[in-house]
Amino acid sequence: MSTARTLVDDRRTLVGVLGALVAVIALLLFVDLPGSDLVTVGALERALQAATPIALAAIGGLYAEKSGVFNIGLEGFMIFGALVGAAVAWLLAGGDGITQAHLWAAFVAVALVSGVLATLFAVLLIRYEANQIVAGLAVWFIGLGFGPFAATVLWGGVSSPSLPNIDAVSVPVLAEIPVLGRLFFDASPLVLLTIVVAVAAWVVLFRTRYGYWVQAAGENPEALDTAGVDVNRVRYATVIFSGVMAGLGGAVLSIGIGSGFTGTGVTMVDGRGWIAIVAYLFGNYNPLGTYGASLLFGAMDMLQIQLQTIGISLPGSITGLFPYVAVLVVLVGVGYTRVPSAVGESYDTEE
Amino acid sequence: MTDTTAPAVQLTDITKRFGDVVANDSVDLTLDRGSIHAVVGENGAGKTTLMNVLYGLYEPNEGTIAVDGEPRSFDSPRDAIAAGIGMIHQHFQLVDNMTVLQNVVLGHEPSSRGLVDEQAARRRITEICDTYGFSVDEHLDTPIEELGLGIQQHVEIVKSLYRGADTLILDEPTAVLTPQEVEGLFDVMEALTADGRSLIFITHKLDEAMHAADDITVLRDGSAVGTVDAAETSQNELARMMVGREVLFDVDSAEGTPGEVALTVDGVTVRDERGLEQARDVSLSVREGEILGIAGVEGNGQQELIEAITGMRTPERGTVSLQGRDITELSRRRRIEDGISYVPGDRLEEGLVQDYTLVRNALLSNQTMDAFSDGLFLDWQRIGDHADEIIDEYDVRPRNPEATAKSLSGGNQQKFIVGRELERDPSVLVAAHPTRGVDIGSIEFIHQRFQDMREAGVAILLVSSKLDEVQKLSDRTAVMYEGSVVDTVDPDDVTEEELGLLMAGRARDGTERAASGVEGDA
Amino acid sequence: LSGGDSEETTTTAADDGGGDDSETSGETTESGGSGGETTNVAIVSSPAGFGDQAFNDLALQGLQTAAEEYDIEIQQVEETNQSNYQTVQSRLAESTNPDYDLVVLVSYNHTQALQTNAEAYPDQNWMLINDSVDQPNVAGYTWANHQMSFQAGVLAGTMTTRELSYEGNSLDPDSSTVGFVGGVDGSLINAFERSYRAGVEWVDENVDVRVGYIGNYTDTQTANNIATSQYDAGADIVYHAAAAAGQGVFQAAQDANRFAIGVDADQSVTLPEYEDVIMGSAVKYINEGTYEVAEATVQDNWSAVQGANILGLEEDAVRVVLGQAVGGELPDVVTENLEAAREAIINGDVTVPCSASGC
Amino acid sequence: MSDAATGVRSLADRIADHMLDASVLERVVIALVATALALLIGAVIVAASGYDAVEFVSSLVYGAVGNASNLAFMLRQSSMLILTGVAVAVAFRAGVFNIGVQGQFVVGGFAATLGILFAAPLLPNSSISAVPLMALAALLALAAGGAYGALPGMMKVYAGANEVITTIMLNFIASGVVYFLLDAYLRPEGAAAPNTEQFPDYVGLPGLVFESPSFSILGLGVALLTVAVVYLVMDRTGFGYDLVTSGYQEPAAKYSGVDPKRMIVRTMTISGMIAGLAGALFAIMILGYYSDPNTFPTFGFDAIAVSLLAANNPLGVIPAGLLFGGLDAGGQYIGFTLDVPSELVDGVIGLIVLFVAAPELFRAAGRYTSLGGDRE
Ligand SMILES: Nc1ncnc2c1ncn2[C@@H]1O[C@H](COP(=O)(O)OP(=O)(O)OP(=O)(O)O)[C@@H](O)[C@H]1O
Ligand SMILES: Nc1ncnc2c1ncn2[C@@H]1O[C@H](COP(=O)(O)OP(=O)(O)OP(=O)(O)O)[C@@H](O)[C@H]1O
Ligand SMILES: [Mg+2]
Ligand SMILES: [Mg+2]
Repeated sequence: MSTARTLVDDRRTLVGVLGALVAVIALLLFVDLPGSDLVTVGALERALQAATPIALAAIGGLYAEKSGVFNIGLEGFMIFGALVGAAVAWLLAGGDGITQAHLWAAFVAVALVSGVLATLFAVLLIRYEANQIVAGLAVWFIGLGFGPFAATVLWGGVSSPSLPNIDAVSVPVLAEIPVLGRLFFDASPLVLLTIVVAVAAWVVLFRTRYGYWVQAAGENPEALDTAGVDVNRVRYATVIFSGVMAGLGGAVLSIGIGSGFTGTGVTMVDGRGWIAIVAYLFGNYNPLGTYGASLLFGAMDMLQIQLQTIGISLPGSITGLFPYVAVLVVLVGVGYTRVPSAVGESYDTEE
Repeated sequence: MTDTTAPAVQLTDITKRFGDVVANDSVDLTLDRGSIHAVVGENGAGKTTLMNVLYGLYEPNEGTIAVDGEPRSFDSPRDAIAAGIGMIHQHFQLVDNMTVLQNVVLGHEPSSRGLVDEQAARRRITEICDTYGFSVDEHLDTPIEELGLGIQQHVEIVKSLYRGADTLILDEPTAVLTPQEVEGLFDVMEALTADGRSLIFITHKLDEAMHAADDITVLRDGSAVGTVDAAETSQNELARMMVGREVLFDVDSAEGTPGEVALTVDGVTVRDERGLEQARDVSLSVREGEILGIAGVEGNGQQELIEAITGMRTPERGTVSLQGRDITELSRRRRIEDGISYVPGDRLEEGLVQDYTLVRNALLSNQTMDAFSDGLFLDWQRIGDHADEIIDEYDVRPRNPEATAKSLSGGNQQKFIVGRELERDPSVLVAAHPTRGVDIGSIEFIHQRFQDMREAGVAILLVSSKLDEVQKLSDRTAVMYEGSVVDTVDPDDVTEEELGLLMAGRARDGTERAASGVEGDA
Repeated sequence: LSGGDSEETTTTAADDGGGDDSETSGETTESGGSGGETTNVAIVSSPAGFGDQAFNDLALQGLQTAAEEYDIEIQQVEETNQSNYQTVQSRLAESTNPDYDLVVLVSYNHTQALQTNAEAYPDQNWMLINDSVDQPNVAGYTWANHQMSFQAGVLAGTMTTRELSYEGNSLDPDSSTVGFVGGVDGSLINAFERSYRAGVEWVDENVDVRVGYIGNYTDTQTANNIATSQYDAGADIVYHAAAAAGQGVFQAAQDANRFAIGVDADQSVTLPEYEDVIMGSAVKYINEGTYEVAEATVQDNWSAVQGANILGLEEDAVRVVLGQAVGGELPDVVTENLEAAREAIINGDVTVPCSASGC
Repeated sequence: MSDAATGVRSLADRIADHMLDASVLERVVIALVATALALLIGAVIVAASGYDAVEFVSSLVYGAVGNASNLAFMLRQSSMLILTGVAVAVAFRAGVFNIGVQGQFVVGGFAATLGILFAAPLLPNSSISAVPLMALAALLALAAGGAYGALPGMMKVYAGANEVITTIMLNFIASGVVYFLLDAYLRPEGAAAPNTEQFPDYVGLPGLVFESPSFSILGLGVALLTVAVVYLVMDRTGFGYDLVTSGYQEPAAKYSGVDPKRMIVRTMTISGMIAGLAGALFAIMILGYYSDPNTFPTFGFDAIAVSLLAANNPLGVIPAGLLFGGLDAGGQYIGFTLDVPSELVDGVIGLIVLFVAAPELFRAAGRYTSLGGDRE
């Protein structure tokens, strides 16, 4: 049985996310657009893809914040992940003929490298009590600097050459199911894996002892400490997890569904790490709600593309702002998120 | 196996230092199996520190701990818990937004196939509750934040028992309870010892220690002054041991000579941030030179009421008037300027900025006073002088205006706040729990100041959950229960027991009041 | 994938610009010491930066070609903040070690700053790509983006109603829809879009053109999504004007088994992994422009290049080249239409909307 | 008049006191060590990547202060960073995380531009108009920046929307909308670039000390004056006390008569106003026209680093702004003199911020090497 609290939270989250989805659909009906052209299976498929990197980073960030550490550096970790994924795949293959095995190996490498970087970050935050907002911003700056720098060293330019990505997996019979088949059974395995991760993250957070510890570490670390659980160990785990997840999210962008690393401007990650933070806030720290919110942002992206495709003539520079405006509308409309009370405070057992 | 004749806990020569502060100075303490051992002492005497050492939170600099005759050293509470020690902290160690069940099992979750086995947990908790008569199992799926402090405390005890504690440490468990709830707690404590468990009971209240405990150890300035048999000691002896001198228990409560009505509250209803009606249709008035006490268990609307009076909160209905002038719509700042001083119940969060020096804190709530600015700019010189004055007059220690507020002990913090608020020459003083967690010496001092103010014609509204304080200071006592004033009495005409009944929502003769469905005590 | 090592083949321009660059300057530093009259050229990027596989790289490539023939030392300056162009330009103009003989400025983002600096530093020669400043020391080079995009439209408009099949990719003759993916929705790329539309309509008024803008020139993922959305909506062929992000369009074409048209360079050559979907590319020979100006600088022949040079179909400076793989499969009508359109534009029978530099 | 004199003297005393304060001293040491360490790591990376590390560092320094024009460029960047840094500091001090300085800066500059472009034709076309035009531009920038800052403040107060997120979103939105308006309505006929017309010649700050078309010592003066005003307000006025108290401990501020909601909105407004003023300075002193904000330097983000390096102390923003301005200028110089990619400097700045965020790290190192004092 679910406990009352999570039920209440779940319901509020669900209501929020569903409400927003309904609002989008209602908007479409209201303005009497050719809905069938607008909401195509392809668009939904792309929305799922677009949601994937955001959801991965968001679930990681959610765990960190739930345990009391605001990892505002998600964007930076995503940049590192994107770069390392592209670089490892490229180096493993010796620059050419990158195979699926190389790509999967690169994902493993991303997890390892992000894990190492996140460990350093966690030591600064936890052991040396760094200001979380500042250190997180620093990770972003560092990513923006060293990401393109490393690309230049490797490839002679801030971007990688065009790289292949993970093949879609088609499940024989299931893929034939009308809409769902194409969405889930003839899709990138990363899309499916992310959904699995979201469900697993929910189960772990609300149904296992580790999940209880994570929640307690963020809400009342002393209570956890006096229960004999090492608060900082819990926090190390979540911060490292968040770094790894954000790194993987970045790798999804570069070699999962994208085609290499782009290092110009704000890099190819392009604010998705920030959106990820909003996604878990909007999901009210519930992994499933967070996935839903990520999907909503993916859908917003696709919506503006579909609008362009069917010729609704809004200037591109304005439709491109849809997701950001959506974030504001969401936050203002549902600004209820309850931040864990110990977020941002370091925890010392003695002294 | 454990030696059943050995004491449950034996602390020998425990010394714990924090930098230069010696919080515990070679303290000995013997807790006999199946007994209740009270530890008393002034603020900062080292009680909590000693218990934290026993619970594995602090490592002692010197000394040994033996549990059931076996020497132990605890690196963390986990070790202590494994040795059968449980602690109910002064501030509850509960996770507000997790449920009772999750809180009880935290750190000791029964798991099956990787998931927490809620059914098993439920069964165990119900078992414990049945054994000792707790009603905690009725709220297993309720988040802690939705429960009252009394129940929360029971959750804490159940939590310790769930972890298999044989020895329970209760750090000031009665501070937030009604007299009836205190009796209920004592019943639970008795049931626990009858079951062979041993208890350490920390308190400031000497009568409680004498009533509930078998042995009493007195700490002063980090050292154990002595251990006495509860049946053979007296309040005066204990007080002398604690303070190191005689303490007068009967401060003379000279009758004031009330003048004009200074503060009137008429039909005020206040909601809290969750939108719940906390104070309901409250009317009362305070005259110049009068102390009106408001008694009541915390959470019965007193806080919301005084916030409506002091301008921290806007009432939903009703009016607040100062000297006959309607001030309901005035901002907090205007009310300060118009002469309402406020000693808040939450001194750590509201009364002082912890990271500010005392000088900077002297300006808090005085920002717009002409005395401290030369028109445009603040005059830090004068503010500094004012801080010195407060420190002098109110005996704030250390006498260092550059010390940060957080470095002061609770009692000294409180004296500073009282000083700051009284020095403004208010016409009305609202004070919430002005002596909570404050040691006896400081209590005496603060009470005296209140009485001086009364003499000087200030109207004082005193909210306190300490009955003795209300009884002693106030000229009239209003009792609040579930948001309403259930009765206003002359403190000389009622006993503490009668007040306690009123506070629990009953008429003075013990019958249930019609007002609302009332949860009686056990 | 085609043979050869991918570093060499993916982005000719980028590789020359980056990987080999340290070598290049290393060499020239030595040759500078060897006594000859070394010509120093600096090139400042546009906000897109080098490695864009578009005009920054092409411009650089032209200089590098020149450096192979003449004693030229190239200093590459990547600066992506427009507000810094003022200073970068003046710092380069003031530089005495080396004293630059020519400063090449990529893109119109430099125009405003150059208006001040061209006057402030009359002795410094400047080349401005994609705009011009009316000063004797400025050589403005603008390529007729609109004309080449019109040509791209002709290619797309001609093929969308025809049959074609190449290595599993095909056109749907029943659908007469084509697509366009732009970078930033603004005057510059709007010129590509409108001219492309005009080209499509010039062939066949009934063809539907789907349009989408990415919002930047870097997000390949969004480019891919837009193109896929257009293929879903029936587009056979998608033309992009999105610099580096355009790769996403080719990727989408491969996934949809449709075709695409590249831009700036012959992308079936520069991105051979996509040669099976690249039907053709709208090419502008920026490299020839920078080569020309570099050569004129070496030969002290500034007057030949000074002023506003608008290079279009007439000058053979822009055109549509057919893809190296797919091109051979295209029917002759394509070449015929392209040529007819070219002539009509040159002799004024057809007016291409917008201008070389924007709309 | 003597009032003012004593005011100044006691202000000077207080500043001196602050500087001698151990925690300030420690702060300075940490900032210096963090910078040195970050540069060292940068140099090691440079060397590891096969470039010349010594040249890297010496070019960095030369690019910042090596000659008059380099110095002018550094001071120009520093002026912007000091202004935006103070904008950030005001908000952070009050406990409000205004990450939206970049957007407020963009909007402020845009408002200033509109003022100049629309009012210029109404005024005589000569230098008499310069001062009124620039004053108008500054006022509009203050108003627009303030309003754009107040917006997330109100979102926070009335809807509980986390300001870290809303301000980041508003940054994206500011750039997008300003770009759109600029490209659609302000681009001169026939021009390709999304730039407005050039401002009239007489609009601009005189170079005075430096002969740079994009830097005037007056710009630095504006920045320093702003710092002084902010410092005075924070340290010497009741309002400043309220603001700082809100940042330290909101319940205490509320207890003392501060309306927390109004304080948040006010703080955001002031922060936004300063950011807006920075935008006006950017448009007038640096650009002389206005352009696509997506191509602007990220002063608003770097300002966060500046403010943090200064421990959100308005006075500390001055040295921190100078440092980052120097890194910026040095970085650009490296970009066009060495082959070392200039992104490296951005990474080094990130490292500085990271180290500054963790003073404990240096305290621990200090204890370990027994160099530092043993605090706590
Ligand atoms: N973590 C700590 N760091 C430094 N000093 C401390 C710490 N905890 C307690 N002290 C000091 O140790 C002394 C004993 O404090 P302790 O909390 O044990 O007193 P107490 O008897 O529990 O007081 P109270 O009645 O107020 O709860 C005090 O002087 C206090 O200032
Ligand atoms: N880290 C610390 N450094 C210095 N002093 C401390 C520290 N932690 C606690 N103290 C001091 O220890 C004393 C008692 O601390 P504790 O946390 O037990 O509060 P308390 O028991 O509620 O005190 P009081 O009853 O006086 O309010 C307080 O005076 C507090 O200032
Ligand atoms: Mg205590
Ligand atoms: Mg930079």
